[in-house]
Amino acid sequence: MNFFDLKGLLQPLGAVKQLGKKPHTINYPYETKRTADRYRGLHYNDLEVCIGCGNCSTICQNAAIDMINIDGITAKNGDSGLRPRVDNGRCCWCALCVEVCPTGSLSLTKDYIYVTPDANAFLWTPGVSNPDAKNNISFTSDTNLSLSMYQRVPMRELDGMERVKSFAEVVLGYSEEEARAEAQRCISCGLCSNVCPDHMHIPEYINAIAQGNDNDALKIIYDNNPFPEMCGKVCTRRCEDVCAIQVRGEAVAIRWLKRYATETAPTAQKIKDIVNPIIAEPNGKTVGIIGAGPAGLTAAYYLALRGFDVTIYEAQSYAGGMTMFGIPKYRFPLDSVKKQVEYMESIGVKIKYNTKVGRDISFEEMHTAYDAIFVGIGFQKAWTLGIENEDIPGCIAAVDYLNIINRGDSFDVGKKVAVIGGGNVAIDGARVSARYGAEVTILYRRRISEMPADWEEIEGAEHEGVHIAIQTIPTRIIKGENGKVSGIEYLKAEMIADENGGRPRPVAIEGSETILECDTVIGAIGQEADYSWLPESFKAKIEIKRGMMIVTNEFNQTGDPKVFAGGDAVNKTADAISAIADGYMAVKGISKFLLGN
Amino acid sequence: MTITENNIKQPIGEYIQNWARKHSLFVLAYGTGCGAIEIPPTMTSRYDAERFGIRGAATPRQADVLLITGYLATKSLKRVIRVYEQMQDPKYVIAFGSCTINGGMYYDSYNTINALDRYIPVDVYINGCMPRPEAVISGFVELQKQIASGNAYNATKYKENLEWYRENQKKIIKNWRMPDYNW
Amino acid sequence: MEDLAIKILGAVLTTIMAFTVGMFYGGFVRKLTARVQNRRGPVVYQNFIDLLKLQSKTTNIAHGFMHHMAPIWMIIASLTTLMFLPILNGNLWFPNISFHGDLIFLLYMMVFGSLGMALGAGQTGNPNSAIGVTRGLSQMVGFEIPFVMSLIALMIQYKTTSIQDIMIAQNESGIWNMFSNPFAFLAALFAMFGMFRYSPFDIVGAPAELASGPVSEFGGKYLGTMMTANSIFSFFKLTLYVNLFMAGAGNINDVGIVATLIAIVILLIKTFALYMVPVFYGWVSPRYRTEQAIRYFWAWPSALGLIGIVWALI
Amino acid sequence: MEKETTLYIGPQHPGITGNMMVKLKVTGDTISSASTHVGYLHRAFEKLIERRNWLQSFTILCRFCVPEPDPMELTYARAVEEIEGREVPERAEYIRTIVMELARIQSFMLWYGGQSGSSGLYLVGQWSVGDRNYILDLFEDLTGGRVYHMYIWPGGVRRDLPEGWKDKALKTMDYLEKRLDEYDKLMFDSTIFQKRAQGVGIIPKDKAIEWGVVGAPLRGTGIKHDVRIDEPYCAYDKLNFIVPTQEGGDVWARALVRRQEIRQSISIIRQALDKMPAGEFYNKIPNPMKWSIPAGSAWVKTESVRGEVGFYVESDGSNKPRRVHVKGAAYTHGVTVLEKILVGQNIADVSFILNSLGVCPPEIER
Amino acid sequence: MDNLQIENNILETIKTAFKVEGKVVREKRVEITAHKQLISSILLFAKNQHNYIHLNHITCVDWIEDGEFEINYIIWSPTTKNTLIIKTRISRENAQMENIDNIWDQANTYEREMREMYGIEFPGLIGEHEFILEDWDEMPPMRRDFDTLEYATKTFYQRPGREDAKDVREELTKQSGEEIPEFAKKYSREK
Repeated sequence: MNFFDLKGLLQPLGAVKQLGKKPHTINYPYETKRTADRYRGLHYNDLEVCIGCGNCSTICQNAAIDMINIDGITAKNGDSGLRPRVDNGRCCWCALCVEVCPTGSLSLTKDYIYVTPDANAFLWTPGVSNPDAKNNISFTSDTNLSLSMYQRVPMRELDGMERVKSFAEVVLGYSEEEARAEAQRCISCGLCSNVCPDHMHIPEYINAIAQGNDNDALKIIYDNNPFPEMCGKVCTRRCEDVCAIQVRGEAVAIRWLKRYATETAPTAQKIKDIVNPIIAEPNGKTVGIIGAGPAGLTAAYYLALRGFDVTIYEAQSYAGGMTMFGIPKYRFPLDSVKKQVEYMESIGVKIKYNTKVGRDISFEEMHTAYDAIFVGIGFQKAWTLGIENEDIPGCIAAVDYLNIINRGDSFDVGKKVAVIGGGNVAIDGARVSARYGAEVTILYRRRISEMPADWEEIEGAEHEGVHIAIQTIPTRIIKGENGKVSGIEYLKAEMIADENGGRPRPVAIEGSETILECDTVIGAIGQEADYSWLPESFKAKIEIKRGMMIVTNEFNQTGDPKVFAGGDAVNKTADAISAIADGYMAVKGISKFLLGN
Repeated sequence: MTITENNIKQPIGEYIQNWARKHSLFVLAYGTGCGAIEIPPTMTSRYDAERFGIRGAATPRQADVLLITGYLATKSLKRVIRVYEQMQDPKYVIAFGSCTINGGMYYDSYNTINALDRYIPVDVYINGCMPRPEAVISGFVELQKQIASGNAYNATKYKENLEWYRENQKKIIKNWRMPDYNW
Repeated sequence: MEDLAIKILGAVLTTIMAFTVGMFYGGFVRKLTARVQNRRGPVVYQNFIDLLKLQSKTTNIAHGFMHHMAPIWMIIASLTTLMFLPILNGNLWFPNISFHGDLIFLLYMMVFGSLGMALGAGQTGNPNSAIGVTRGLSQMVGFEIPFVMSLIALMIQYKTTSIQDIMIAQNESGIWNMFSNPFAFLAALFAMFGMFRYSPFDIVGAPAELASGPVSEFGGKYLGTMMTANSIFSFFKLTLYVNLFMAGAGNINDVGIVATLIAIVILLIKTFALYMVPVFYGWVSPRYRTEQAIRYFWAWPSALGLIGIVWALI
Repeated sequence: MEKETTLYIGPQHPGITGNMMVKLKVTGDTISSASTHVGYLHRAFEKLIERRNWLQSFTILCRFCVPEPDPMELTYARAVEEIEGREVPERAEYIRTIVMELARIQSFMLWYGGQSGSSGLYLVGQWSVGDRNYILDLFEDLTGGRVYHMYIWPGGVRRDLPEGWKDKALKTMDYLEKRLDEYDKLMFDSTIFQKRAQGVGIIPKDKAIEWGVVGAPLRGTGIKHDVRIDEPYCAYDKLNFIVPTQEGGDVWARALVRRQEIRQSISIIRQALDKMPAGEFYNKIPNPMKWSIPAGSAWVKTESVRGEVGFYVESDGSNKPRRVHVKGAAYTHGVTVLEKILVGQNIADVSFILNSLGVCPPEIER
Repeated sequence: MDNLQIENNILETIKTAFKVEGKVVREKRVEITAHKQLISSILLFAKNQHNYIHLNHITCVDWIEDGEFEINYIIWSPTTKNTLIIKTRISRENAQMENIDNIWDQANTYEREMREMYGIEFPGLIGEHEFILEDWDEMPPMRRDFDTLEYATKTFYQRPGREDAKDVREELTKQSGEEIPEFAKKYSREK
């Protein structure tokens, strides 16, 4: 031992000089140190922005987040009405909940001190427990940092100018890889299922696709929708409007994923193999169905599965109703419905073609012959434009026009076409015409943002060179020298705000008459149902109001308990998925009515 | 003779005793879980808990405050109970973080308890995983408030409800090789 | 009668002063330690709060008779030693039962407290206590040697064992012993490091090694009593050192209040200054192992002590 | 011959690092045999991870070792990236390097406290643990968390450097360097400390590797082994630094190695801040709930303060790990190595040796 | 593939010496699959002949579907800085594995842990049976068929107050009347 190492013994004493130094102690709680700008403290939730998707609750590995009902917040479309509550006896401040929040409503604040003797007081409802914390937010998510995937896997499409050359399908569909990637974006909240008229099990089949089990996906889809291929291609997809991802990004491509699932089964036999439906023993009950549209076929399919003896009466020579010939081929190939009907027939659905109720068989006859009747007649008659010279050659209703084209018959649209209306049918008419090389103008009363057609359709039309003339009110069709259409006269309109707070009305501007030269005028302002088959004696029970059949309960039962109705003739939304939903609900109703379950 | 502060009436002797207890908290040096990592910063120069009269005590006999710094493995629980019972009255328990409240991130672990107050009485819970030094100090301040108001009597509750606590403890500690109580 | 009354009063006053000063010194040290550690530290009267708290704790441990006796033993020992120490030189108020303070007697008395502690700690059955006691006794053996040597040097120098006489002699000559016999002083100073148990000689209670050593099983009132005893005892030790090497409180024989107060102030300054030496060194030193500590005392300080004796002889 | 007594150090003991127990058989002051008892902190992490998906696991992993959570995050992230084949942007690699070195420094500061505190020199502990808060402040600004950062995740890091962070970091480094000199004066220049540390807890050089010694204790025996050099990860192959070694294998040598390493870390941070490229910091993972990783396994090592940390990660192709097995340095240091080198030591040195080996009980039992 | 020369050499040597399967995973990683009876000889061979003197790790993976445990020995050589992973599979029933703590002392710790956590017996292994757990009388907890959540719920108290929690998907189906078929439920959101 070195006793003479004085330096080593005395040098440390230099530390005594620290006596004169000011202590660097933080004088908490009398003074508080600044917390970092991205400190992860207690939660805050913007209750207005939150949609209650529950993704935070799912990601939480500590099961700390519960979704609960909160006073003043009710469920609506795209909002489950639930809000997260954090158990601070579980939370570990990892902020994964913030990272996955699709809306960005959840964030962490700079507050972190919560001290109490009560162990039961650690349930914390962000946003309710700390309403003032909004200004104190620190750890937030923005779209770049969030783990929610806001970018949709782009769908491969034909180029706009390429499309108009043929009726080839515009949308090319996802490859397997793309579908898996797209399916991974889904957070499985189920907000979509809630708004789907048919309540398809969207999270489940998307998850099945994400996990690579396409067969299971198809099976889940067929659970309550026998027309997935059609829905996969042309559905109005209200589901995507409420998708949780859509709040800050692009909605999950639910429709395209469904389409991908159906593409794995290209034939009726394949469908049967995959879906492998369990057909119940015949229960001896018979059901008659009027109309082989989506509603009727859906009802028939599920009734057949439940062991009913089902017969469909169809006035046309083909099944499928409006979906068969009402949709242009570039959106929806013709053989799809045929395949579907083939599949349905293979499980025991009987269809009597060319049999119009009221003409070939009376409704009374049916009423006595069957234990229950489902009416799915749809809208057959197009609304007339109600303007001069509507009946001359060259002026045609869009549904008829599409029907002609899809059957493969020819129709000469000429060089210039005017389409009247703003719905999907109008756009279809326009885009079909564009494929015949015509210069197409759509006349619509309101603004583009108010067009009822899908934005994708509108965009597609614009890409294909269709011109949209907005705020125009047609006044008359001009008869040309050969007795055919030579032009259309319309008035410019201005939007006048509604005094009652409704949406603005277009009001024609006096003297703004304009003439648009055209060879064909396609009217697409809507359709209506034909009730001539319904005998007067039944009209007392089965109420018809403004052209719609009135149903009395959620099972689509009409005033006559034996008669169920669905589809466009019942449903205001008038789209295929609603018709399918009506059919499906009617099946439940009929089962309940006839079997009591 | 009584003295009234913050609407709490106390005999003057008790008031003085509580005042002393409040300002002199000996903390048992027992790092039972993760939270122990924030004890050194709390005790050292930057946060300096000694300002409040909080200082470390090496053995349970000398300690007033037992810090349960987070999760308790069942094996630790046994030692904690032993330590707690060795401490002298009045004694206090401060529980740190989520784990002591409802299991925290180990709620599904087969080896950690979920709710501490089933096994030993807890006076103050501090929120966090883990609580920062500021939060720890807040916890102590809360404890001081309780002591000053004469409300920190959880240790008495433990003695009164010993059977209930024992039952819970023995449910987890299967092999009870401890003296039954060691005041 | 009057003499006795003054004596009793003086004893009480001495006790109070020793206690207060000892506790405050402890508080000052804590505060200063905190400052050197770059923090604020507790209030200076923190030790009083601690004591009050400890005394208001229940104490339900029973390890045996000696366990109960140890704190009492300690406080009696420190009070007794204090009583035999002249606090102020020749002052009427603080002569105590000094019979002029016999060094050899005090030397015995000083061990007394530690012995009680050792017996008490031994009975607790805590291995940490047992090891702590062993260490404490070893260390005592260590530092007693240089300490005794330096005392012998003083006794040789002044040919008396009376502390009072040594004080008076210093005052008369005007040269403090720390200058007249620096070697003896240094030896005693090193011994003092061991006595105060600051680093590097805090091996007895070394927290990281032995929990708190002998006092492991003492809590509450026992610990409070021990704390009191320690405070008094440290005042005693400081005063003893000041008396021996720094001429006590100075040459003030006046019995007036003012003079007494001045003497007390001088005493406080001297003791505090002296106290700072082990405290300073404690801040910056790691701890020795037991055998290192003993070897340390037996080497340098003992050598210095020897030189001190030789110096005194010359 | 003195009687042999049994002495329990821990679990409740001020000298123990964390919550473990060392059972000693003592003759006088000398240890004749030692055995480590762990399990007081067993939380069944590896079991819990089987129930959590790949991303959820990352939040729980950092709790493996409380004093130094970041190497755990990094090792896991690297293992997942290796199995999945995920690329990490270069900027993220630099940020990870900085985080790793900051973690190293803060852990060293804690070690300063432990090593000096266990020898009774509380002053250094008070200083270094106090100053450690400045590094934690940096962490807080960067990651949002003070102790558990949960910052490095598969694919990169969670957030980019905040504004002004670089300057703040550099300033803190300057301050630390100044302070380190002061600690040195107290610790390394102190004769008493040298006397305490030299010749204590010797790990023999020829046995060290076979015993499973890694990290600073191994370098303290004169063997140059550092995962950062042997199998470079993050941005270490682009930065200049030396791996200090010392001969002796005792506490003193280990302390000297750490003393040099902390300065190396400061230099690495400065270099990394200087060289850091701009760009992406995060290669985004897919929706965590549906994120599956192809089947496969990886054994990935990272150099932590205590030595190498190894993760064995096995995936069965699902969205949850099949097995994540963590081997921290303390697993061997704290049990077999400690039991060996404690024999013949003075009981006063138990805590001292424990600290110098960097034994971290939560890492042993997980 | 020059840069993998060392790895390939080692692989070849062991392959020829023991007739086992193996591959070079990547730089500095060689993986070998061997029968359990070969393990100790391979380890000894690697340790003595190729200076793999550092036992990095022993890990166990429970492949309950196959009824097997996979035990991986990970060893490291300070000369080539290479890691050798030796994998073997043993039956889950009466799981038994050779004790290697005579080759490396620290293997003792790993084996004690595996004995406790997986119930694998190592004949001749010295050391207390309780390593981490205390008074454990259930199935070895790391086995995959041990349900830790169930055990925790049964054993430890769950704090009340959270019963009003709702599952979003369930709540939504309640609102809409959607009926999720049984076979689809496995694809529903994990809870």
